[in-house]
Amino acid sequence: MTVVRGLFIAQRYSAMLLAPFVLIHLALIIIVVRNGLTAEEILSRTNGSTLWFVFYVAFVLAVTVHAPIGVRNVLNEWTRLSGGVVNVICLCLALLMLSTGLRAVFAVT
Amino acid sequence: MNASIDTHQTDVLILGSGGAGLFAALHAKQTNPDLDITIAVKGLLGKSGCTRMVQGGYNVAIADGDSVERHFMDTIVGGKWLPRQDMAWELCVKSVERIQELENELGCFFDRNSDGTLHQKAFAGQSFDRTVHKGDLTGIEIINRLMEQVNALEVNRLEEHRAIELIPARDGSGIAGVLLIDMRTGTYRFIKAKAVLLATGAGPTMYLYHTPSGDKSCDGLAMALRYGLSLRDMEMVQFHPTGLLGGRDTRMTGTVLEEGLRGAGGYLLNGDGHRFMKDYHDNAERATRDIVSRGIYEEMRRGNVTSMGGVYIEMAHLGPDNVSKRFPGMVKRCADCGFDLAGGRVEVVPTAHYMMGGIECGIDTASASPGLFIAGEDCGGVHGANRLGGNGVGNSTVYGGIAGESMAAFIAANPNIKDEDQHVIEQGIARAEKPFGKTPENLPALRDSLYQTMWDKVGILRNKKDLSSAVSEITAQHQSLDDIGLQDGQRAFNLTWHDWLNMQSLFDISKVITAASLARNDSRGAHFREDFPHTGDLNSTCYIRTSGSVDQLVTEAVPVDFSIVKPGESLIDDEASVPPATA
Amino acid sequence: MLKVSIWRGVDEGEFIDYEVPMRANQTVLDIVTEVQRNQEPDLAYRFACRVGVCGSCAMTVNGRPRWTCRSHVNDVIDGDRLVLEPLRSHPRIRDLVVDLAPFFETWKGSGAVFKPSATRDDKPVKITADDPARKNADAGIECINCAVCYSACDVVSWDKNYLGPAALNRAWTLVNDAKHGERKETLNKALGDGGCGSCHSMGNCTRNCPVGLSPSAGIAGLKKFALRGLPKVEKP
Amino acid sequence: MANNRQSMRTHKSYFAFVGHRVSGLLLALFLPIHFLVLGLALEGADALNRFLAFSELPLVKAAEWGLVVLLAIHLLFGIRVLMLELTDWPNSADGRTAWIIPSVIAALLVGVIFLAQL
Ligand SMILES: Cc1cc2nc3c(=O)[nH]c(=O)nc-3n(C[C@H](O)[C@H](O)[C@H](O)COP(=O)(O)OP(=O)(O)OC[C@H]3O[C@@H](n4cnc5c(N)ncnc54)[C@H](O)[C@@H]3O)c2cc1C
Ligand code: HEM
Ligand code: SF4
Ligand code: F3S
Ligand code: FES
Repeated sequence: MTVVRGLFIAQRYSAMLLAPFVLIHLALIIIVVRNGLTAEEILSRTNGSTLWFVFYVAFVLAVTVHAPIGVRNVLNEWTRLSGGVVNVICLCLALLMLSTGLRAVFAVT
Repeated sequence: MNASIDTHQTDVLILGSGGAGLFAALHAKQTNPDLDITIAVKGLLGKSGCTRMVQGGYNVAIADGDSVERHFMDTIVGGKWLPRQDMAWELCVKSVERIQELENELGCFFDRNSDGTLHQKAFAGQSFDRTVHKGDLTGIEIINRLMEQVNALEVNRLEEHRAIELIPARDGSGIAGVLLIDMRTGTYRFIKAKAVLLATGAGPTMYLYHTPSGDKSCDGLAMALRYGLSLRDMEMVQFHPTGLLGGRDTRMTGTVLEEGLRGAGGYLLNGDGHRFMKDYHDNAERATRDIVSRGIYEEMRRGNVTSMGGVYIEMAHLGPDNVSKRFPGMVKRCADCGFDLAGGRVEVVPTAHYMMGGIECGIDTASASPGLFIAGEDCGGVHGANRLGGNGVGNSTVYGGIAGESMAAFIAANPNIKDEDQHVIEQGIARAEKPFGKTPENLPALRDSLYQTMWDKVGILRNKKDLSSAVSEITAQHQSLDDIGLQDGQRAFNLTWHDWLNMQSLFDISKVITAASLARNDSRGAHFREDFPHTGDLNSTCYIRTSGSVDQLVTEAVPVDFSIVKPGESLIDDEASVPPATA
Repeated sequence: MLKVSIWRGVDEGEFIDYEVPMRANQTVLDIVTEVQRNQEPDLAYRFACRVGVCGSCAMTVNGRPRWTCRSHVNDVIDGDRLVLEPLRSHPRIRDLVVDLAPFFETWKGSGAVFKPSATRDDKPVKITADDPARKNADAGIECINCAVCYSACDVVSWDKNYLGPAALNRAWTLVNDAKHGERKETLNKALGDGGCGSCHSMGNCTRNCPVGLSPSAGIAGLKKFALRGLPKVEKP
Repeated sequence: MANNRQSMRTHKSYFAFVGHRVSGLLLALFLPIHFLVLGLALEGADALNRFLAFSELPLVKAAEWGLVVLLAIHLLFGIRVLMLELTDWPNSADGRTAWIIPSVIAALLVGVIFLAQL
């Protein structure tokens, strides 16, 4: 299996995972913003809940896989950056997403 | 003069990339993978020539109940006993192998019956439904698969390289190479080769209306004649009855509207809307190509024509929806050009389609000159006076493959490269350089006069008076071509220069056709002499051989060797299905 | 009269305007022929069959890639103007002519070369035309390799590694061909570097294919195999 | 030939491509910021609240609205792409272009609901 093929498959599978997550997340946003957003509210909903913990960790992981691969395509096609540079940028993006994402999940749960 | 000639060397040089050229490359490589092979072609590899344009299909005796003998008899009888019998036989035998090779080794997929076996359709003049096809675009399937295989090989590709002269060895021992013009740069290139295949596909494009692709202009035949080879059956030019007529200023004029339209019951109407074919033959529109072509031509001569000077084909009575469903390709093609084939009338004319004649060569494709081989439409003798629909692509693929094997064998026995005759190279260049430095003049007008002369006087109906006057007209026109100058500036991809060169070849071969037509004092197949309307005695059938220089052509009647079957005999015992003696 | 602007030159060059008489039956190829025959003898363009089977005559006509021998002027003209340029994404040779060699190189890259699984001594295999895999292959088979789709695809113009719709479309037909001896290898190549993962379903290939093929559908089919694995194709 | 003169970049599939790509890119840019903000919770609810107050500003609200719509658009276009790649096509020329406009409408609807909830 070539790298590109692996990336392609990873992106599609992560997209399939993301689809329900984003749906739930969207629904949630709409429901919760109804009452204005406060930190307490967010935290009370999520703090201590394993379910939400698992949900958000999976979300972060999926996005970490999905988005940098997408950005990689965009940069390869729309910029003159070399393939190597693009890979480094996307790896950084992935690390950034993973670290900030997990930090956020731990923060709110 | 252009001093710098680029010189290269190769083992096998193939001119042309139709079915013949590409099969030769494939088989030469298969026979000896170490051969260095170069394909030089006037257009793009696999995208030029007529093999791609094949619509109807490929004749092969592969079905239960059919036989090679029957295919052979159809070919001989259809060719009016003029074909070279050993070559026709080889064609019928080898096409079985070739069609399986196309299917199994190249990846073609031909249409199937519901049980998964090959579908074979009827084609005029055959006693069995034996034409293998892929819809009505069979050529695309064949040539796409062929070029895919050839592209995957290690071969040198000289695309948009036009051969202008066959160069003999200095010591007269055979061919040394070929002089070409690299059309993309406009420079000359000499390719030395141990073996050369001429597969440039002839092409009767000197007629006002013609079907072949624009890159075909009888270059190969003209070069071969200059080189000293003899041609045969050159009076035999096949006309297709229904070429699209869109006026003189559109290149779509002359392109073929499928035979199936008439077969399905389409009407041909003259300018007054009269269904004239009933006046000429009991089978009306469904009569054979030559009869319908003559019928249409007769109406044209009488002036019973449409606004653009042809006749109409009308399909609407079969129901426009039905027509669109059965002939989607033709309906769309007409629609793209602005005509409504399904519901309206489309103007058509007979159109020059194929040259049965060509260079004389052996059954192994070897010409009289060692190292020079001939295959495909460039070669003469397989079809005699008439080519069966479906035997054309068979001829080019069968003999192209044979040529590949023959060339490999030749090189094994003759591994040395020969020294070229420099003098002939210089002559070749001088000929191509001729128009530069003279005052530019109107080339299209001259082309039109050649078209018209050939159409009117060496066309569908011929007679001595017209043919004789054609000789002088063509000679005069050729003279004017020699005097015409071309603006010398940009030589790269200069189509006007190549038009000029095309016309040189066309003039040469027009003279040959005219001479051969004058020499044949009877009517058979594609050749109809109004002053000799009957077919002569079949047992003393001769073919016409033309040789010599274009200005001093020699014609000779050579008896046909009935090596396999004599007139009146048949290889098929079962009387009920013997092919008709005269078709 | 028709106003025609034609690109003259190679990479450097300019548009030159010509006026050509308007006729009832006139394709874009006829227009360039008219210019070459009567006004500009050294105008470079390419054609062969003139009936839409050889795919030699494509160029950019008023911004879109087209075959020109079968494009009636009335169908493509913008007011009374025609702007003719060479096909994009190909090296240029001169005026309206481009070099198609790199385009054909992509065929090899996508694994689009038939490998036999039988020989010339075998009877053609029995496969019916309504076999589902065969139907897939048939739907994509009549490509005239005109490079119109290749030129129409933005990804091709952005990413020099991208093999493009035509080569991938051929790979798709091969992957569906029971007779093809290397279906797996072809699929691997088509999914590899520059392969179908780079297609973003823009659809310009399909919208412009003059013979009505749908490389988009073929490429989507390859992606399906990438995700789901190569299905067995029955060979009797 | 209805679409004969239509340009190369003004048809539905192309629009869907651009929409999907631009929304994906913006989301990819926004997401790390979003995560950072949520991470503020680690420093206590106050920090987060301070930020959330900032997010009451109209401009920020508008941006938030945009992101919700982008997410919805990317999701719907993404589902179309997955459908193209995983299921058979209704016919070979039709890349489910009929889904594109409804997707946009649905995304806008999400936006409207979001607005209505504010
Ligand atoms: C519209 C049409 C429909 C047909 N339908 C059928 C059919 O249904 N069945 C059938 O059996 N036959 C059919 N034929 C006939 C068949 O196409 C030809 O007999 C056959 O393809 C000839 O093959 P070839 O290889 O000899 O030449 P071609 O395929 O014509 O190739 C000739 C090659 O030589 C090249 N060339 C020409 N001059 C030069 C030069 N000076 N230097 C270098 N290269 C040169 C050309 O560019 C081209 O590549 C049809 C022909 C036409 C025109
Ligand atoms: C809601 C679930 C999601 C689905 C179903 C989804 C689906 C997809 C798909 C199928 C692609 C490939 C498109 C193509 O190559 O043409 C893609 C690309 C992309 N996605 Fe997503 N995605 C989702 C969420 C996200 C999220 C949350 C982000 C950002 C954080 C994102 C960012 C991207 C990017 C940047 C691309 C690249 C676009 C391109 O190559 O043109 N996606 N997405
Ligand atoms: S798929 Fe269509 S547009 Fe592309 S090369 Fe083939 S025929 Fe031309
Ligand atoms: S235009 Fe290009 S992006 Fe894909 S659908 Fe066609 S190959
Ligand atoms: S000239 Fe052959 S496709 Fe246009």
